Amino acid sequence: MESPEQIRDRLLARFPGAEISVVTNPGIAAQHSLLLGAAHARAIAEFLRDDPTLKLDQCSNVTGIDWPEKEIVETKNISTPDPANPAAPPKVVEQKTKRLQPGFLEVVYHLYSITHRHGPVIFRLRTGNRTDQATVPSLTPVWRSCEFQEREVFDLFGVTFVGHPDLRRILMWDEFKDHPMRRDYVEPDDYEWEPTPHGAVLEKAKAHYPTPPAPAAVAPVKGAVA
Amino acid sequence: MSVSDLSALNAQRATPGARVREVHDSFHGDLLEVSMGPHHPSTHGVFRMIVTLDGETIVKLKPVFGYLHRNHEKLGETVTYLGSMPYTDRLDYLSSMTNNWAYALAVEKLAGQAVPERAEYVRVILAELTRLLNHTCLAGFLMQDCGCSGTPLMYAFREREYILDLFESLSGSRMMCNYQRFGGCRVDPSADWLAGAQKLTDRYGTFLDEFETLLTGNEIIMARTQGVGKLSPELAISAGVTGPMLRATGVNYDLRKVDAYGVYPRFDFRVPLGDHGDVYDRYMIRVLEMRESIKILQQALAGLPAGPIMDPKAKLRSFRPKAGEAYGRIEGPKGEIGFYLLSDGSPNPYRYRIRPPSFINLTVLEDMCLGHTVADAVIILGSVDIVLGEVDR
Amino acid sequence: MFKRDSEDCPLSQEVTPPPPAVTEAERDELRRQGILLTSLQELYTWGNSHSVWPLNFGLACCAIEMIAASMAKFDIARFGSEVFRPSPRQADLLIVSGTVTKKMAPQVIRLWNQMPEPKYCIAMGACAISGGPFKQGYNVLKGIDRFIPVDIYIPGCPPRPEALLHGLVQLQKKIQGFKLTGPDAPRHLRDDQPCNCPVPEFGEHDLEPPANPEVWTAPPAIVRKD
Amino acid sequence: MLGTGLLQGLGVTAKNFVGSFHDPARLTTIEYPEVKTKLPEAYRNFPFLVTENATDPMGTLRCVACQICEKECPPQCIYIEKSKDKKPDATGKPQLFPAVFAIDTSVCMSCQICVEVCPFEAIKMDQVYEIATTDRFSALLLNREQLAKSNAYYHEIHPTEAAEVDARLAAERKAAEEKAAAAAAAKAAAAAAKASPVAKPPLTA
Repeated sequence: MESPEQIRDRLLARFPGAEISVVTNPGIAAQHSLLLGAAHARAIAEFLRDDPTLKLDQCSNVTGIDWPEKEIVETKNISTPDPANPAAPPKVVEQKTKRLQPGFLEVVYHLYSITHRHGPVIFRLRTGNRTDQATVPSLTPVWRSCEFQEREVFDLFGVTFVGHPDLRRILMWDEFKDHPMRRDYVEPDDYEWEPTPHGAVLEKAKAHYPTPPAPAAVAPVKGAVA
Repeated sequence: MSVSDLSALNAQRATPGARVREVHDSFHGDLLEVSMGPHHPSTHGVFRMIVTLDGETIVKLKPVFGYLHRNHEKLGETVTYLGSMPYTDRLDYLSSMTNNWAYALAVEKLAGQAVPERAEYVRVILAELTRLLNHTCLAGFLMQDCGCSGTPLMYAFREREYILDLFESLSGSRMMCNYQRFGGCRVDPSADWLAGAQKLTDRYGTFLDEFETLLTGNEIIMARTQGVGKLSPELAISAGVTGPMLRATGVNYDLRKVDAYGVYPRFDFRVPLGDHGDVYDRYMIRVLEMRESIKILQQALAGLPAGPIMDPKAKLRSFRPKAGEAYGRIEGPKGEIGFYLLSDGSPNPYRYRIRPPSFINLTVLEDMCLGHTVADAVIILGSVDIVLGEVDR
Repeated sequence: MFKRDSEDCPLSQEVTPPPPAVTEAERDELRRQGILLTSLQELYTWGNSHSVWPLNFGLACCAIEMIAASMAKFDIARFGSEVFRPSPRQADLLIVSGTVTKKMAPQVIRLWNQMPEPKYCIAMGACAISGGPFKQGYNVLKGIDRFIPVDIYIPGCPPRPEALLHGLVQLQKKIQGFKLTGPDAPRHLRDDQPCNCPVPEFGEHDLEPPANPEVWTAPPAIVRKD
Repeated sequence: MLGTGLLQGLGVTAKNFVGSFHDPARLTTIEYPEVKTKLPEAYRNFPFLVTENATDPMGTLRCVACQICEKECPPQCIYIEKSKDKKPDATGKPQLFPAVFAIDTSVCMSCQICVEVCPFEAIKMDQVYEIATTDRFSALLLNREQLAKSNAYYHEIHPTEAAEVDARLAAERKAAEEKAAAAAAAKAAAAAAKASPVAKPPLTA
């Protein structure tokens, strides 16, 4: 099967001006992927499906990934030579620059070819941001298998798929407002009783019971020899 | 919904399913909308279908999911890689061993972990036992849905208990085995256990003969299932249908052959293919697959090599794969079960995604049911072989 | 006929039960002679406890073990409970076998409300008791006893079919201990306790309300000292 | 001929029906609770804490409250509070012990990960399953007194595994003793060597 670079070159020749780049996977699995711009995604998907050498007729898996915005601190060493004494070693000043990397949502598609029995070819689509531009083109018209999976990504991540025939919530109820798979999702506070609290649950327990109950009230460890 | 909506409904239907007869008289008046589920007497858990009926004929069917949405993917991000292993048992709770394997395979891909040969053989043995277990139960459940109340399911569960006894004496639990580890298996099967597995393998063909005498040639079952719920190969491929469902339409695609994972290339077995893609074919494919599984089991038990069951370099605690991503998949009894893992170098995965075969197989449920009666919808659903733990995750 | 009319019912004012007219030893002697002595109460609870018909209702993994318990190897018919009724109108026992999600909870409670008295509830498995291993999930109800009264809890994940049978035997013992009249009479023989539970509604973030305080109050939590 | 399949199928059920009266392969029912299934050795259901001595369970817990199982438990159902003081363990080394050790069995999924990660062989899997109760809160939260079971009990339920564990522990203990003895000897030798040059003059002098 062709490598992602070869596919990219072929796609660029076929769709001049399309945004296509290869995202390398640093891990041991080395499953590299293609990052597609939203404008040509649909046409490229159809090309990948119909191209006789690739014939990626099965879209196996659609995954949503949330990348919240994060603050990146870059440390740079700037050496300034001393003007008075050029022979002296230059003064090194550590300069920190803070940069806010904007967040986005990503949808990853894993494609296989049943005809040629090869794969996976992986490509990614990214939204503009996580709020008002959380849209990518829907690929349900290209592969039927995206229908429920894209609905799931819409439900849990809040990515709107433009051109999806039936974009509704699929796993949560219709009245639900949040997107629970996002990293910044806060669960409803329905804590009431947890005998073995840890971590986040412990924080909740402390909030709900600001003063620890008297030892006698701690029913579960009654009879314990402290 | 009124009859006048019907032509619009037929026109907007993207895929060529069965068209619905349009009769515009006062007798064939309005369409009836029925909500089937989430509590219903069939044996497929909390699945709901909103069915629009014209008389008894289905003109529209919308599945409703989420009644068993247990947040596996969110929990997978909060627990360690090892901690997710017992949760995979609870995905498709009829075949926990193959779920374990799929997850172990994905993590091994992510971390570059090697697996000793003996463990690969044991995994094949357990996966094929799981396939026997799953397909036997499915046949029982399908017949229960057809109306053969009790008997086939009882026979199926009698055999299930024998396989569960094997699982229990090896892994310690009947259903939730939690047996595979990254780089091997948790315990080494003893000689006694292997003898038990051999005995079961030798005997299982006899049971299948009996089961098939009971069901396969039965005229009522044939009349009830043949020509019902037909699926075309083109639609099946486009909709990502995998496993016995896909092969029943005649598409030769079995990951055991295609991906050749584990030690499957060493075994001689065939991939049964269907002709019509109807409910009967799906039932027959499963019976034939069980026969092939018995062949694989015989070869694997005969060729089981000695050696370690765990890779000595494998780590149990403080397991942190390098940053990167991996997608690993195997041929589960229900189809392609895959795990997509994204690591950022921490002890927990950044993203833990399950590719559930039966959820994606349900994409074509409406297409298969259109034009059939409401009683057929139940057996078409039964033939898809869904387990809600995996559909909703 | 067993309904207690009002609080001034004379039987309810009894403080100590009168000594039995026939002692156990005498009864055994009579039974050996072929004479069976019984009271209306014993007959009623005996009949009641040996014909507990469960609702044919499975939720998740534990449902498979529940089916296994009704099959040949474990044979729940030996306890008079093999008649799994598809309709809640004909069922006595709700076996909550598996995880109750927030999306499913209103349906479970509605089924409970549709069952006629006398009715019992078994929470089978960790998930039904407390949310179990999935209790941290955003869509998982932390125990069905938040909304409906539970008679027997069977821990395990999943419990063996024998454990379910053991739970059923415990329930039978509980039923056999029922008094027909008086303040200790079970719920279905009294007017003052409700048998219907309010059904929660789907809210924007959670069920509304998230628990039914009439059915369940939590004991104080353990809060770690550090 | 139409109906042959049906008749053959009825033959199978008839054979099973008759067989269920005499054929041992068809007599599958276990008459629980009178007859109980023989549980396989590997069967696991809920953890327990191993104590060395049945007469003094709290004094001889193997657990040293390292809290590894608490951290690794996937559903987070273990709760441990460390003791303030130390107690000697089986080898006589002073060790911390759990002042509170609770397992919420209404959450536990018997996955055995606590057993696998425990470096002290202190927590093992039990085989009880008849624990249905009417009380969710105090009955299903097991404290350390309820969890502590003797090593003899462990031998009873998992004989092979327990023998392996005992052998391993004995080997470790022996190695530790030898090491300690060697260290003590070395220390004594060093002390002697160190002592001799600056040896105080005898009192008589």
